[in-house]
Amino acid sequence: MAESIQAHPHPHGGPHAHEEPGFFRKYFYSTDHKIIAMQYLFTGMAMALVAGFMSYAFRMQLAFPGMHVPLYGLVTPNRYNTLVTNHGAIMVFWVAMPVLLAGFANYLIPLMIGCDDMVFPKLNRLSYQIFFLSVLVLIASFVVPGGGFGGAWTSYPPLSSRGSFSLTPLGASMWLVAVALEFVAFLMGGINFVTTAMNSRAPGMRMYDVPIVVWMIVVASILFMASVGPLIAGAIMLFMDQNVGTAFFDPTRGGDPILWQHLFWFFGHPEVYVVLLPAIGITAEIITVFSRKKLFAYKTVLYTVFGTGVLSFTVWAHHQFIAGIDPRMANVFTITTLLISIPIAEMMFVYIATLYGGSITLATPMLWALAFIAEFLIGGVTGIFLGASGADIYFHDTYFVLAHFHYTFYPIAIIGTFAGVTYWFPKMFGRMMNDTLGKIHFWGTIIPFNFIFIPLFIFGMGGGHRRIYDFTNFPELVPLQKYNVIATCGLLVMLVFQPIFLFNFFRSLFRGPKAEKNPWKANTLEWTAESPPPHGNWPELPTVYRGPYEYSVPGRELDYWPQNAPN
Amino acid sequence: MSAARPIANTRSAAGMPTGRLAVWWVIASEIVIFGGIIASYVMFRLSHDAFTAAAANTNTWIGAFNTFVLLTSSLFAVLGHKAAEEGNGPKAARMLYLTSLGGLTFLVVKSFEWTHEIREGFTITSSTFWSFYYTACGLHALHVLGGVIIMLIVAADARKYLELHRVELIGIYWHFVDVVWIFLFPLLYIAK
Amino acid sequence: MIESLLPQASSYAHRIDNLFSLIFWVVGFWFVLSEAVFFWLIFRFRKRDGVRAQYITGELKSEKKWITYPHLLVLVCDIFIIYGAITVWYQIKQDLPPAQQTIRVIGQQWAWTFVDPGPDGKLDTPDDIAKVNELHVQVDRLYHFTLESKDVLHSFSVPVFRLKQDVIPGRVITGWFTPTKTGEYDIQCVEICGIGHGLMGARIHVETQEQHAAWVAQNSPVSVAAASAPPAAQE
Amino acid sequence: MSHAEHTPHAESPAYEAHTHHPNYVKIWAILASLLVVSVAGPFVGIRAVTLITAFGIAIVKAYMVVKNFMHLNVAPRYVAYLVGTMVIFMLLFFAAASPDVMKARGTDWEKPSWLHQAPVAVPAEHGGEH
Repeated sequence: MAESIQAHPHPHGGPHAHEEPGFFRKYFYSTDHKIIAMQYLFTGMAMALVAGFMSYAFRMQLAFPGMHVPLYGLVTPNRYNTLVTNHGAIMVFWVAMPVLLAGFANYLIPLMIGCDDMVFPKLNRLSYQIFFLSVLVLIASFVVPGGGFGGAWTSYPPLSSRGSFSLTPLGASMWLVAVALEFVAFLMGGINFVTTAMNSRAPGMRMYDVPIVVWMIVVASILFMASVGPLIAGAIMLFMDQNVGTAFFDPTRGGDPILWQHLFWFFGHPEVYVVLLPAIGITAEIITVFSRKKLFAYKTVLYTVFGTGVLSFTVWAHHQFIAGIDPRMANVFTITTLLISIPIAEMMFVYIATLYGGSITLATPMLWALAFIAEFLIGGVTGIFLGASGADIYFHDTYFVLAHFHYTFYPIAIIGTFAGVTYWFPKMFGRMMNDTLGKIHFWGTIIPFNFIFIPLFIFGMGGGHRRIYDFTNFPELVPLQKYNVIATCGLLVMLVFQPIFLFNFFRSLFRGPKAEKNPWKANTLEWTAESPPPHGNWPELPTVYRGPYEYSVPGRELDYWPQNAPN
Repeated sequence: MSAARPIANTRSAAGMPTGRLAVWWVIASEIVIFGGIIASYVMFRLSHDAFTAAAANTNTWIGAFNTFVLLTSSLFAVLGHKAAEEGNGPKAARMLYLTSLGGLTFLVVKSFEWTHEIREGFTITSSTFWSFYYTACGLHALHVLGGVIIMLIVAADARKYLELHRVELIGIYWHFVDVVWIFLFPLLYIAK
Repeated sequence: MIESLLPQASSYAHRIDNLFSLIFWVVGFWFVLSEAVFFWLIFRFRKRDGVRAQYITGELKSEKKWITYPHLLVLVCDIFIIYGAITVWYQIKQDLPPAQQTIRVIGQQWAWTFVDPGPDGKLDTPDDIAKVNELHVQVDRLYHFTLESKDVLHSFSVPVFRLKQDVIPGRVITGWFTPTKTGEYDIQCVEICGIGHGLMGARIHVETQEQHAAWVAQNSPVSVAAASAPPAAQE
Repeated sequence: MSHAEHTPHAESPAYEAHTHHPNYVKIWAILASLLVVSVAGPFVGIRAVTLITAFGIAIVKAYMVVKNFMHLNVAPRYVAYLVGTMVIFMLLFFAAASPDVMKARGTDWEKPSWLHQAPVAVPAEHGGEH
């Protein structure tokens, strides 16, 4: 796949090249938004397997210290650090971002707002190519001399800025380059998403006729563009520190390591919402379709999104409460952090209220969407403990934090993705997935998931702290080791169920029953195109007459009312 | 691969041509990149006396000359935009060539300035001030360089009356690079 | 709740635990309520033949109140939590009661050095006692600690004290604690600091006055002629 | 966010011309003379004057360039809000990060190397005002 970046045309294009581009051109060098979406989706899913395998290796070590992990080997301290660092970084930057933001945004925006492609198809292709390059750099960083970077995904200097501290000089620099390339790719992508969504809506589609998921992706892209700048500046500075010998973050020569933390978290916190919003948007689409209900208070949802977006820029230092920042600042950030619970809580209330009076079918996508709400609520409420500065003194950098953000990121990156993939699979590939296998996979994922992280909450409350490769070195934590064992067993069970999804996915891809245009009887525009939509999406671009959530309108025979139906 | 321009690209529901809208988004995300580095610099500058001492060694006259060069090139860029709107492709191209000449002059002057400073012993590792100086100016110079390259491509098209709207787009970007320098100039050269 | 997992051994441990309990009950109430409503709705409005979904826009005031009131209540709860959080934070981090004794804590890759001022009660004198990975303190005595790092970030954490503070190279950070319970407890480094991060544990010995005096007398280095250089951290 | 600004859209083909062009050469002349003033500022020798001429004029110049050359005055209003928001975010970042980075002595910390000596290899010239 590496050659796909090269610009040479496919050698076997042959005489048919005009109507049907060759395999290479069609799948690796296409400017079609759907193909690019697939590239992002598949790359992201492949990276999820990599990061999932990493979590398997270090969870085994944590439950059974010193064991020879099957398929991996001994988890030494530096390997452990590399594993946790890259597990975190991959899951955030190379799974959640490409799948939820780039993958679904690329696929859905043009289809949902009724146009033929992104406004800048070539920029879109370049965005994926740079992203792919960043994947290659990241993978290469694992095998360079010294090994992969092991200074946590936050990459705090001076540990990350000096090879003599981290002992991975090359790995650290390459990791940083990979992250920076990834940011450049998503800046290009973000500009494309926002511009497309703002400018290219179908005729007749007013602002409040845009599906929530598109709004969410647009706001997420804006958050990303507005927050990533300081971190790009910081990454340049850190790279210079590593390789040129400057001292931006080196306290012994006049720099300041806390500055990096601010630069990082100014991006790092909005980043949570960058990946949360698309997932929450996907949920909105699914629960309205499968409960046959209009979304409760569409405009309120938008206001909560804007509120969340703006507030998310004012809360970042809650990651640094005990990091040596001015203690008085912590009070300000406690207030803003707890205030952000209000729009998010309201968004959850809206979704719960949407179910009222519905006619709920528990198909696989709906199960995932409902699980997203149920599980994300746990992540949301446990965040209050950490945003409250007084309690964070104790909880900072414990497994409580870890369990908390896994209860947010897991619903986002994994549950949200499964919800989206199972829901749009018929549109993406023109075939239906198997519902029974989907449900087995669902229960086999959700139940073990809770068995992984609820014990870790308790482990964190008992003082278990993060990024330790062997807790038996700490006498107080030895009695709590049982929670680690439970968590690891949960993980193993969950991993066992994942091949079911892969089997279902690939079998349905080739053998699944053919999908009609609109198998879920949904309103939004993508369901009026062929399944899968051809290049250009529609023979004639649609015109829009109404909002996206007009389900069960009284007086109509059908309980749905497509956006493009004149009456 | 010369895909035809998608229909999506020709719509403008937000009241602005797509290209211009996108350039404004580029600028928005650039503001925070330069904003991050400038904010960091200002924090250090205000709290370290050593910065003041180090800043005394930058050459105000070279900085002022470069500011003048960029301001003038901006004038050409906007005149090129005016010509493009009047449909005069060759004139727009000429203006863009003059603009990129300004950009190149800026870079040449900058490289002589840096050579001089490095000869005097002020390298990027001399102190945090010089680290910021070279990093911020270097990042800006890369933007100038990128702008010049894109501008030459746009100008070559404009000469053949192709893609005339791009003259304005590259112009907006160029003015932004100019504005960044307008702030870097007093920060690095004047406030001593 | 935390106290069932880990003893409270400092004068402010119970404050953090109480704050935790406060948040737990407030937030737990909301959580249980929303999940209960959520699952009840899924059950109540499951698809049934011949029953069509209702058309509710949620834009009417009578409908919107179902989310507006809860959300105002959330705001009220937030205010309680903010008040509690800031009070506890102020008492522990912002307010610095006068010290009865000052110790120095130095983090480096990958060990802690604890400097006790020794019999004269002053740091940087020849009778200072420097110990690696072993901190001896006296119960019911208000300690100030100054945190220094020789290389990278560390974080000084004593879970039974509910105490945590990052150690930043280039800065000397001061904090305080008063041990209230004798015994031997863990000290952790909770900020990743390189390969040996997982080994960077230490032990804190909270001793009675007599025990502590005996320890000081036994370990004071003046007799061992280590007076030449005050230990560590003089960079 | 900016989305919220636009009115129900027209399907207008893009690239409409601006209605008027100001006299760009005149604006350029003003900018150049402002530049002269900002360079001359330090020669007065008063720090306040230097700062005002340097940064006050930088803001004025930037405003003129953005308004006239980049045509922010004819762009839809939300563009100005967008650009302004980004600047405000940076000010916010500065406000929250500066207490930690800029102060040698905070509420509970001090930076010994700042208090005892000039930090870096540059010859220490304390109190050198400019």
